[in-house]
Amino acid sequence: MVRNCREVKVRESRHLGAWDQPGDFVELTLENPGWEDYRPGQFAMLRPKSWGLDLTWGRPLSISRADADSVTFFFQVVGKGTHRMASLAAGDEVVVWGPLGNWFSAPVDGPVTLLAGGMGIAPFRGYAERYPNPDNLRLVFAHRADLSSYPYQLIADRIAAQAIQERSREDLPMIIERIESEVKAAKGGLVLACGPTPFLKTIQHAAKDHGVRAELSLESSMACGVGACLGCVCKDGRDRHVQVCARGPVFPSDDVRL
Amino acid sequence: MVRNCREVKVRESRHLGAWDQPGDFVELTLENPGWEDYRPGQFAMLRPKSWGLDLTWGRPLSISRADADSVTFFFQVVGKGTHRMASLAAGDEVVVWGPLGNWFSAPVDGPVTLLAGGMGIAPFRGYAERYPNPDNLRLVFAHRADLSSYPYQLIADRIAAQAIQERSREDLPMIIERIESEVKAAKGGLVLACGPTPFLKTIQHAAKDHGVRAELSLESSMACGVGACLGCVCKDGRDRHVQVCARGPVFPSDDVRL
Amino acid sequence: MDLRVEFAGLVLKNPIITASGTFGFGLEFQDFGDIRRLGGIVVKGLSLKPREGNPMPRIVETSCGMLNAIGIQNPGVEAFVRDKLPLLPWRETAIIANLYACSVQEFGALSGVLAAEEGVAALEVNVSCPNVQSGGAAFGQDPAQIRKVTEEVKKHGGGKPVIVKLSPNVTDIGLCARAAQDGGADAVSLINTLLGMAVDIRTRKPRLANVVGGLSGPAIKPVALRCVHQACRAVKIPVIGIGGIASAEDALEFILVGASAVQVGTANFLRPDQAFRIVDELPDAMRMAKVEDLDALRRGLVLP
Amino acid sequence: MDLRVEFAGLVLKNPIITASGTFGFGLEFQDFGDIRRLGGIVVKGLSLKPREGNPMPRIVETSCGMLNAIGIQNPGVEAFVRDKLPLLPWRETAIIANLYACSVQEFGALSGVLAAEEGVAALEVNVSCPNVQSGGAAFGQDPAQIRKVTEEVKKHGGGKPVIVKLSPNVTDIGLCARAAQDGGADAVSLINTLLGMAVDIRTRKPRLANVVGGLSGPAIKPVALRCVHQACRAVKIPVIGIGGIASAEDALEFILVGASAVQVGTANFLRPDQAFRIVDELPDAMRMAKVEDLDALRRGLVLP
Ligand SMILES: Cc1cc2nc3c(=O)[nH]c(=O)nc-3n(C[C@H](O)[C@H](O)[C@H](O)COP(=O)(O)OP(=O)(O)OC[C@H]3O[C@@H](n4cnc5c(N)ncnc54)[C@H](O)[C@@H]3O)c2cc1C
Ligand SMILES: Cc1cc2nc3c(=O)[nH]c(=O)nc-3n(C[C@H](O)[C@H](O)[C@H](O)COP(=O)(O)OP(=O)(O)OC[C@H]3O[C@@H](n4cnc5c(N)ncnc54)[C@H](O)[C@@H]3O)c2cc1C
Ligand SMILES: Cc1cc2nc3c(=O)[nH]c(=O)nc-3n(C[C@H](O)[C@H](O)[C@H](O)COP(=O)(O)O)c2cc1C
Ligand SMILES: Cc1cc2nc3c(=O)[nH]c(=O)nc-3n(C[C@H](O)[C@H](O)[C@H](O)COP(=O)(O)O)c2cc1C
Ligand code: FES
Ligand code: FES
Repeated sequence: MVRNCREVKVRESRHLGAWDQPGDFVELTLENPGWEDYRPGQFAMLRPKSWGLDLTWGRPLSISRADADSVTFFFQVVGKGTHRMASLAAGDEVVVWGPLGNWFSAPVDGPVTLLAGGMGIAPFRGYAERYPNPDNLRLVFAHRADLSSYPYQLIADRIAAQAIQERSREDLPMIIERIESEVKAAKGGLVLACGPTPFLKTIQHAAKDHGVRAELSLESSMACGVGACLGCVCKDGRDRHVQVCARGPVFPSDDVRL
Repeated sequence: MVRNCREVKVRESRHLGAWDQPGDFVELTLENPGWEDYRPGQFAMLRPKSWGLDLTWGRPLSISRADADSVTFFFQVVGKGTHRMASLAAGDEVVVWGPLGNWFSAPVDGPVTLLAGGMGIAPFRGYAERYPNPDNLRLVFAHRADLSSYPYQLIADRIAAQAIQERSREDLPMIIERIESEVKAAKGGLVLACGPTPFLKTIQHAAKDHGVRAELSLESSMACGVGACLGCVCKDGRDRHVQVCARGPVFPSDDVRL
Repeated sequence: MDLRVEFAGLVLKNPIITASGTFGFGLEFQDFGDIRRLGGIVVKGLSLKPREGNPMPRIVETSCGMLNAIGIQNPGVEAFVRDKLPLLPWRETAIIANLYACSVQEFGALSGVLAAEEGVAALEVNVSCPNVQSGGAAFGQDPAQIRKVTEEVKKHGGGKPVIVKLSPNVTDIGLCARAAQDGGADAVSLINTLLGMAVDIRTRKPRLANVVGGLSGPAIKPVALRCVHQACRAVKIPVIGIGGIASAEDALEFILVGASAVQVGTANFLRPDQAFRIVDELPDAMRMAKVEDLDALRRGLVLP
Repeated sequence: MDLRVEFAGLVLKNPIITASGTFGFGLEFQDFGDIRRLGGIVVKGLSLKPREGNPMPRIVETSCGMLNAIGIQNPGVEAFVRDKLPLLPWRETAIIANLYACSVQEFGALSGVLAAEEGVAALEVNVSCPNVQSGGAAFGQDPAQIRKVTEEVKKHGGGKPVIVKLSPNVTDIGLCARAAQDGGADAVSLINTLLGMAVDIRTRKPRLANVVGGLSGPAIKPVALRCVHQACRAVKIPVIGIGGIASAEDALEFILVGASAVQVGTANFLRPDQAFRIVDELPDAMRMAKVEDLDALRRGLVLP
């Protein structure tokens, strides 16, 4: 598999939310640096060339899809880096390195339940696209912002999908319950999950309680993205520090501490 | 006179040289922050809002002209800051503070000889525009890049002007000689000069030798632009450190050490 | 929201003070904001006699910071008292004199000149001059010297609050803070600049005529925050936080680790109204961080 | 252009070495460049026994830099020798082991393990662990301790060049460099990180679980350059420059003040091919600065 660092041009940057607001959502398409054989679940580090030195690190984003021509990311503006990335325009140059990390299992004999929380939906677009038998797949998507902010419809066009919106804090117990029952229902199959840590914790507990095989994609602040700095570690099942960027981001639910 | 710090929008940025090359020349027009009563010779500090913290200081540029609607600068790309400023586009925001410093004398009874070296021509555009009796004025412009890189024609349309190009190092003695003779010829009148330090030194010597009144506009690295940091000082005639930004940038030729 | 802070005999309307050498005598910034809205102004370093300072070049821009080697150019303490102080709004905003001298006696004499000046709210002691008599290390790098200078300024300062400004270029900042406290200081302020250097590979020369200079700006904020944290744990007297503060959030970070107030230095060069903007943005920044009260924040750091 | 440098018994094909802790064991970067093109690789800090390092969070981004408190997580020196070293191109590129221990004896034992390893070109001694036996200040902040540790590593190091890596968190870096020289060091490398801190005003907690951490990156370059300049004037042994080097020009600046070679650390996080790019850009940067020869540059600083 190719793994490299390249300067590539922005093909298209499409704002899915209100421009320049925190909570903004962006679909960013770059020239493909040769990553068409990436595996869904892998990510890349991005660093726009216009950044000076004041932001020291690149920013990790899941590869949402890639073909011979381009690679696409979806991100939400949450801080300095994503804020600046949101002003990228076609033709701007970005330094990218990847594909990084490991990936979600893709067993041919399903069923596979995809559980996504917020921007955690990003990697499942490519997963749904590449998985050989879409009938085996099912997506449950918990989200806050309007559905149009996420690549949901692109996935729902291909596989069975349901979205549940958290409109206020009161909806949370309902969502947790729903997620738990989805995990339980997946018994005998495989659960793949990506989303905020509390979301992953819910799934981890449910998977343990009901003896369901699950894989969780973790987030962490990252400096190098390649396993060298040891800044992004989490604890595996035996309390050893392992790099989220290199040994993950995808971990078996029963071999990681959240 | 108004002096303030404002966030204003770029009206227009026009590249006068080859795009994005060192040696690039840019005409930058901003919304006027209320500086229409500035005096030619004054400058402003500019800091694009897109700059992060890695460039600590604003950049001083001479006010080339200002009216109720806009303020115009001309600059040459020579380093990091001007390089980044060259990518400003209409609508981008810039923090500006000014008008700063003192200004060129404008005696109604001429003659006044304007001697400009390279981008030192910038302040003379406004000077020529505002000076009540253009017949009193005469510009001699020493330059390296193509004339179209500078606001020369705009001035030459209004006052007597001559340009002499330094095409190679061999031209230098000729140019020095010419400048010296211009200073000598200005006896009884006033010489105003703006340009690189060696250029100013030539004028200072000639002015002294021939007893000609001259004013020189100096350059210096600046942090605050308002006389507070004492980082930009030069020595006055009595060897005291004075701020170029606040006590200058224009100094009587016989009261400054270069 | 109540932004007032009281410490070391000072009452400030808010905790934002401008740092010495970065805000001139305050008057330079009058067109860019109402200087009476600042919590305080520390004026440019003052010496007994006028000083021309170091030769040029004196400043260099660095990544997220700058180096300076101004060399305390100033008109002398008497010119300050005569020409500047009367123009400053000292009844409304604390005007703090910053004292620079190169011997203990000189510090005493300097304090004596300012002791009787009603317009001077406090004396900040800059101990960055190398002490030639005792081997050439700066006063501020030797706890025994810090103590001596502090005692001398206390003795001649006419009862004005004495703030000792500490250098970060030491192995143990806590020791230095304690030396100031032992000498009778009413507060310490820190950090002064980190010793740094820049060179030009084309000319093969240092970029500062003085060869070395002081590093300041956002680049040094983590070092400053650590020093303030350590000083707050080392002494009982109030601590003023300085170093890389460029926003209201930055100011709150220093207060969180224990600072009673903060000084804004190099950020004044980002734009000349930056200190005023920080004052303006403080209430919002407090709301965002759910800070109701600065005193509570100051005692609020949760350590593991 | 000849980029080779020779010093302290090392022969490097160019003066660009990657810094400990920022380049893993080198193998992590193989997809981004040919690691044989580097002058050298200093591997992640090694201890006698495996270490899990500090709890999370361990890293924070700061203006033009970062803080880290990794806590020397590593598989232990034996696993390094067994699992990593055989995979490294040590015949072509100097592989330098970075030693971390918390007692003089432990440093000796660690050196003993590496002494016989043909693949290890030199030993770099990281003296940043606090010495619990002698009051809790880090080894690296006490010249007497630096000397002792150096002697011990020299004694057990099997004749390999010993490089002592100095901390900038001291009053007098020259004294520390001299202590290493007196202890028999073949070279010193500096600087290690500056002690810093970051806090979160929302959670009221330090951003590092370890509370304090080490500041690195372009932000600290001016401090590093000053320390290297001072060390070069304090000792006769070669000096390796470290701190904020992010470009070929930066590397040349350190050589201008006297460094024999340099290490690139945090810049490896700007992009994973940055060290290779610096090697590539060195000849052009030298031409631009009219440097024909690194040795001439090294003696070339013009002081006023
Ligand atoms: C493997 C991986 C894949 C990711 N994929 C995507 C994706 O496809 N789309 C997307 O929108 N985001 C994704 N993220 C998260 C994304 O990297 C962060 O949102 C981004 O780095 C924040 O940068 P910032 O400069 O805007 O925020 P900062 O200013 O650095 O921080 C703002 C806030 O975000 C938090 N934060 C910062 N970095 C991270 C991080 N890496 N993980 C979690 N929280 C963080 C901070 O603690 C802080 O509260 C991914 C993260 C990882 C590790
Ligand atoms: C009062 C005043 C008015 C000016 N007006 C104009 C103008 O109208 N048009 C224009 O093109 N330029 C003008 N300049 C010069 C302009 O400010 C510098 O070219 C600019 O600051 C360089 O910034 P930089 O980040 O691109 O260069 P840097 O990366 O900071 O430095 C690049 C090179 O330029 C030199 N340099 C940096 N700052 C200055 C400076 N202030 N003066 C001289 N050399 C410098 C450096 O020594 C270095 O060699 C003026 C300067 C002053 C002081
Ligand atoms: C240009 C300049 C001049 C300074 N002059 C003085 C001075 O005269 N006396 C003093 O105590 N500190 C002086 N300082 C140090 C600052 O007051 C402050 O301690 C330091 O810059 C760190 O804060 P900052 O990062 O906010 O700038 C000066 C700093 C700068 C940048
Ligand atoms: C994440 C990280 C881990 C580090 N680990 C080590 C280490 O194990 N041993 C060591 O001697 N230095 C370590 N350092 C310090 C670097 O080797 C280097 O001295 C320092 O970062 C300054 O250089 P820089 O500014 O180029 O990064 C580490 C630095 C970073 C950023
Ligand atoms: S980000 Fe560096 S090890 Fe994971
Ligand atoms: S630039 Fe600060 S005094 Fe002139």
